[in-house]
Amino acid sequence: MNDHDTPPSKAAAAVEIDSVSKVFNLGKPNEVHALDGIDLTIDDGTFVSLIGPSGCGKSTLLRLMGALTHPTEGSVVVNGKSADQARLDRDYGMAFQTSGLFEWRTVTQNIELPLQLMGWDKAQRKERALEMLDLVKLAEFGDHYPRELSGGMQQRVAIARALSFRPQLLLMDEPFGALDEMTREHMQTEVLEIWEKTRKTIVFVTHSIPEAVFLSNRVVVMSPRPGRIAADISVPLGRRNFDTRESQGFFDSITEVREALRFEGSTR
Amino acid sequence: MNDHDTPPSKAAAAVEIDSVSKVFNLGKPNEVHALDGIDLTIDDGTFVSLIGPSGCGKSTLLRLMGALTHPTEGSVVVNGKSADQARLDRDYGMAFQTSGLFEWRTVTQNIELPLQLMGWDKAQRKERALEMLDLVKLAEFGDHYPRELSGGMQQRVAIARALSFRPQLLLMDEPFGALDEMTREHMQTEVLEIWEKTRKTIVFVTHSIPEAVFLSNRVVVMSPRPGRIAADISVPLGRRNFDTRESQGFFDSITEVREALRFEGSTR
Amino acid sequence: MATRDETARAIARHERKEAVRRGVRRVVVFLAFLVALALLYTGYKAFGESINDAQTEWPVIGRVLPRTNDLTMPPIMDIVTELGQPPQRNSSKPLAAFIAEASLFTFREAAFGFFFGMMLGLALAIIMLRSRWIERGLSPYLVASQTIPLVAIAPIVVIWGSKSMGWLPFDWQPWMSVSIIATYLTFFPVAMNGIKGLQSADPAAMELMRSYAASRRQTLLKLQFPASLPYLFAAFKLAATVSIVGAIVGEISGGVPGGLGRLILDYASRYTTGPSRLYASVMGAAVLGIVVFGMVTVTEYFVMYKRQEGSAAP
Amino acid sequence: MIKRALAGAFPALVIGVGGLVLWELSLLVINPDGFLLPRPTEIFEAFTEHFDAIWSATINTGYIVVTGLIVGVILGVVWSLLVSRFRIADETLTPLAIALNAIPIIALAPIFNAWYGLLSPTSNQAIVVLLVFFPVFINTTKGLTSVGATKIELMDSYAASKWEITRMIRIPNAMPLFFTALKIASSLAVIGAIVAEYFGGSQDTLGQFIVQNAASGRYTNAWAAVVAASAMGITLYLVSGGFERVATPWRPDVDVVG
Amino acid sequence: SSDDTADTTTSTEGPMELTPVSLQLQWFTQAQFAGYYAAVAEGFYEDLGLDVEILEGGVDIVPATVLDAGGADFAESWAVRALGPREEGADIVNISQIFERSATLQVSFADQGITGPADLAGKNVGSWGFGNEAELYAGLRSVGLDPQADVNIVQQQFDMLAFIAGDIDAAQAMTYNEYAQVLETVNPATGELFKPEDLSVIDWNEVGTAMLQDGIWADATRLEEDAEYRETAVKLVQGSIMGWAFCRDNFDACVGHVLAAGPTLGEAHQRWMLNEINNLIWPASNGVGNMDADLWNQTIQNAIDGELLSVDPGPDAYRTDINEEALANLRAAGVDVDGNGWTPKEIELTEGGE
Ligand SMILES: Nc1ncnc2c1ncn2[C@@H]1O[C@H](COP(=O)(O)OP(=O)(O)OP(=O)(O)O)[C@@H](O)[C@H]1O
Ligand SMILES: Nc1ncnc2c1ncn2[C@@H]1O[C@H](COP(=O)(O)OP(=O)(O)OP(=O)(O)O)[C@@H](O)[C@H]1O
Ligand SMILES: [Mg+2]
Ligand SMILES: [Mg+2]
Repeated sequence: MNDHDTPPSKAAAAVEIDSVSKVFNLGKPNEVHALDGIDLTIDDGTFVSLIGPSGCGKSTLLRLMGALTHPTEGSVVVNGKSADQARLDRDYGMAFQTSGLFEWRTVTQNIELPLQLMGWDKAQRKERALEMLDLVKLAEFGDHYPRELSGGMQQRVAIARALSFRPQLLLMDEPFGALDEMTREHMQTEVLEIWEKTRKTIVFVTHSIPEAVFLSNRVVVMSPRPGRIAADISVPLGRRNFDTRESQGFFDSITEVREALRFEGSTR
Repeated sequence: MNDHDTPPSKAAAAVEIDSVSKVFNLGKPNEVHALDGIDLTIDDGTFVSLIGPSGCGKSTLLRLMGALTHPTEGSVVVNGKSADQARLDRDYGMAFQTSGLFEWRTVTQNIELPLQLMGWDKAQRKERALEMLDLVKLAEFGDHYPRELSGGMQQRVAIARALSFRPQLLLMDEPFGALDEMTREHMQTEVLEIWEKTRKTIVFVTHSIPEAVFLSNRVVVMSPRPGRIAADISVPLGRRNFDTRESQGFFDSITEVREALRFEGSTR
Repeated sequence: MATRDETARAIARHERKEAVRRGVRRVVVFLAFLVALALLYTGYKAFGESINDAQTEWPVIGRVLPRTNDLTMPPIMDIVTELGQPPQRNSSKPLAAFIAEASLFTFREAAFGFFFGMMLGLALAIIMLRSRWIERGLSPYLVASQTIPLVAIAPIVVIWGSKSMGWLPFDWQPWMSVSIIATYLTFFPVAMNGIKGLQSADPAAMELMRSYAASRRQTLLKLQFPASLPYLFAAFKLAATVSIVGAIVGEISGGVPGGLGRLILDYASRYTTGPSRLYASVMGAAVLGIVVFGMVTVTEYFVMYKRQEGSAAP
Repeated sequence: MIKRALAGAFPALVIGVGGLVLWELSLLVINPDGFLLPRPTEIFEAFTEHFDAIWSATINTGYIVVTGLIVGVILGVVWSLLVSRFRIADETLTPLAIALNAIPIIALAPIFNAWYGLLSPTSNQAIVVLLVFFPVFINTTKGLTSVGATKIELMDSYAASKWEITRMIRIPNAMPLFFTALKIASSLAVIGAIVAEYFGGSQDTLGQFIVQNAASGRYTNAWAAVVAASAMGITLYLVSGGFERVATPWRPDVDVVG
Repeated sequence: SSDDTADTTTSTEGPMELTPVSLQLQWFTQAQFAGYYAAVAEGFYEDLGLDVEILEGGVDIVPATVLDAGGADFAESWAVRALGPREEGADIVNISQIFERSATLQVSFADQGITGPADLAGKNVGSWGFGNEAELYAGLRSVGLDPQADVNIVQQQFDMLAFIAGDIDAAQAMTYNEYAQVLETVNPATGELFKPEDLSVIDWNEVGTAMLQDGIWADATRLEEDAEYRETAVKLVQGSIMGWAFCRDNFDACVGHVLAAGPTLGEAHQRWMLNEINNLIWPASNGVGNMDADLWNQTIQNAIDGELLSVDPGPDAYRTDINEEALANLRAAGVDVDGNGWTPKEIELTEGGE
């Protein structure tokens, strides 16, 4: 096993989720038990994927970590403090399925958005934006508007934006869901490269088994409503490269995740 | 090799494409060579997938078969007559990525749409619609509006609609592109079931290698602009079942298609 | 990359040329159509007398056909020549100049009305954005407010304007009251589209702002407001012409001299002695309406062209 | 269902009643002898006192409003059917519609009176028709033309005729936008009729009732008629919303207001 | 804003301090108000220490309302158009009844044979409303006709087209305005201007149902409590009467002042109008501006019958002391306030009244 699979030695917990349940519309006729008794600890610097059938609560779990919604029961601790505090401390960045770029801002201005909100001055913002553009290999496109970029390029900008203020924790909800398979594989490689460079903790929601397996140290498989953790599979593939996708280990992990999912999916 | 891979014995050609090229905006600065010198013969009763990077002309090729657009050069013959004639004879059904259901019609009314256009009377339409609803396992949902159905159910309605008038040829353009992976696999199984029951010719556009491999007798790999046929891979997997996706043959075919694609993709 | 940029630029140039060509074609066709309408008007006048009889004979169509003589439908040439002639014998200023001055006057009233209506509409939209409760509570009354006929409020506004605006650092002019009347019509579409537009911000983008712990103000300024611009411009187009209507009605019922409303009322009140003057001033109002509509459209183009939908570069 | 509708109307009721009380009280306190803006209770008294006159004026004005609304809506729909079908119609009728809309329609009132005569209702109806026509035209055209390309291709693949495409796709697709326009148009129609009445014709109309009373300083009476006019506008608005619910059953909760 | 202007005038005008006064008219600038424009232009007000600002009227402007709301210090208004608001609570009083006669006519084409109110039965009869209808209604009732049932009352527009086009059989017209407009219009049948012979008129002064028209109104309570305001009122009336006397004696110069104030209708029309207005004032049987109690009562009775008023406003609605004081001052200065020597002029109308 090589570097890819080893979390940094300090192994502090980036996220600690303790018997969390989430009920929407509590007490109303349209009550939904989205999550039920979730326990999950994510170590600092790991790349964790959440996978599960549609509606099983992946996004809800991610949003709980980001303090965009609050648990009905249980607690969410991020970097040793409450999720809300972490949000106010700007401890994490987010990226979604649709790139969510602001079409009225250029690429650079989009990347500068969080910095601007945090009150950075112009020169600092400029500098950081250039650095980020380099990271995602879009240096020439700083002055373009999002509509002039392809879907994959837009996603890279969104990732650059999420990373621009160096958050501790990156939350990504199906960021490549809208891309075609070829572009998607390409983006996966890029994200891994970025992850290897920055070693941020990444929580990544996806529907694609190969994607989850290719990217993460750990795949958390969820069962449908009420969402529970059905399996927690570690992926010992080592440093990824072109051949990983055709390796036996890759296919084995895929089969393992598929089995876990099929078992859960059968309740539908 | 079993039934799945054997086209019906008559082996008449459902589609014959002969040195077809397609240029959009001919002579203008925004001229696009979408397809170049395509030769392709599809036997009656086969399930053929088209795969290739985004923009390589898959949809264009499909639309040429459906006479929704016309070749700049070359000829398209469907069921032994011109594509246009085939369209007027209502020889084929179509299904697209977005289900394209009419939100103002109930499920039954949506399925009845082509029958209505062909002037069937009410009782006949009703009967056929019920039959189709059974086929796609949505018998209870006849009176619902599309918005009340999940994405997968909507796609099944769209397929039922495409099949309702028993066309000879089914053209499907990324019909499952908008579904999540789990639902998608489920739908793939359903389509195969339908195909096995009806034995129509199906031309299926997709971005997903496992999907193409799982579904078809034959995977046609296309290269990017100008679109050409880069490889024509037959898939000898036999009758599909749950285990197919975890079989070695499946992974081998995937690798074969991936190699063909990577070689082509490298020109990007 | 360079060649791709070049072809992209060539395509953009071509598209711009195409757009201009289409625009020119549209203008030419429309002008031709206007000429056709003028011919129709004149032709109708020629058959007029016989059609007038039909008014009584044909039950429905007869009622829709205008009666015609030179008093009810002055010849187009009369209207054109009248434009060049002074409407008053003791001055040499041609009617066209009168109409132009009055249009400017009305434009000023409408412009202020538009501005304040825009502000008020946006303010209301932002208040309604605060809570769904307020939105539900307020919007029926916004709708109801527009069913109150202007003629009922115009005199009140004019009187109050002159009475209760003494505290302002400048002298309250009657035309300012007219601007307020224009405001009354203008704020409505802005408020209604404004709230829709502000709510149209992508929920994912809203969450993004929240994840940055952005303040409400920051979210409003950086996300919701820019997201609402397409809706707002649609409202502004409506508001622009409606502000002219408000100004004209305000002038007429508030007795404010100097603008198109007064001109129309004057020429209407002595219609029999010169119908073409009324026609000319109504056309002035039409031209003014089209001009302000055009101004908003051009502004929209410059603000929005960067984010026109276009397919992503492949 | 009814409970939900009531819950939906609750904020409006609170704000409405609160506003009325505030209006009444503030006028009682600040401006006790003022009569420009009467108190709600005074308006209510005037309304009951002149109920017969206001009622018959409402009927007469209502006739103009409703007939004008119907004709304007038909005109708008036919116009947009033409524009969405024929390019030459698009190139001529669309700018004409925009130009017509940019004209302050009330400026045409004296001209229409000249055309149709003071005694004919046509001149007032024409004003209403022109006001109503534009939003209906714009929205319906948008609805008729903004049909997804897939839907059209699907119909092409069935070798459907142009008319079938219009009937089965374009028209249903335009319904929601059409009804939004209808709601806007219904309040415009009331305003249009009243302003048109202002320029002469029958005396037994809301417009004249308001003007005549306002002109002789009886603002309370004028406001009583304003209330009737608003009620008519709101009624038409709600009726349009009701039609919308019936005509577009596939849409979830269509908000009647807004 | 009157406070502001008061301050500024104090600081800039120096020793000769003028009292700012505003007078709200009931219609747009025209010779109907010639006396006031002349008084401003000739400096009559200024000589009395007043700085008079004349506020133009409008379609929906009710001078009495403006006065009551504090938008003007004085108002120029028809009796009924002021008494309506007064009944609603406006605190105002008539201080000078400048016009003694009514100018309202009912005009019809001679061939219709409408010569008296009785002939209106069954006809389309035009009316503007705004209080103008009371004379007509009273006239109809005087011959036993019910205005609601026996004639068809039509809301008249601001112009005479509906009359000329035949929509209206008998149209309301002011002697000084609309009647002239008809005579300024080309008769499509003859190609020449309409002639007085083509028309027949009903004059309410003759029928005996005329009502009081233009007079000057003031704030009632302020008159009682504010001695300065009362003094200003006397001066305003005094200056205005001087203006009207000037217009009677210097016809052309007065027309010039009106034209300078920017009316929208032309010179010939203003000449006609001033001549007709002079007819309404002069000769003044009782000294100009003094209220004729009989005419007042006739006005009130017509208004009540026509449901324009619900009760008799009583004797507090007008006061004569201010006008009498003004007249006394003027007589002492040798101004002719009776106009017994007035004779109407022959005014020729032109097409369009230019
Ligand atoms: N704001 C909300 N109010 C009510 N129910 C909600 C809300 N958000 C989510 N839910 C419900 O909670 C459940 C979990 O939703 P969630 O979006 O987390 O699923 P998911 O796993 O992300 O699904 P997908 O793969 O489709 O994105 C679903 O049944 C959903 O309907
Ligand atoms: N109507 C058209 N006008 C101009 N260019 C077109 C048109 N339709 C397609 N093209 C161009 O032709 C090429 C092939 O398009 P096509 O849609 O067939 O690709 P595709 O393989 O289906 O792509 P995707 O996987 O993204 O659906 C693209 O470059 C596209 O931009
Ligand atoms: Mg989700
Ligand atoms: Mg495609």
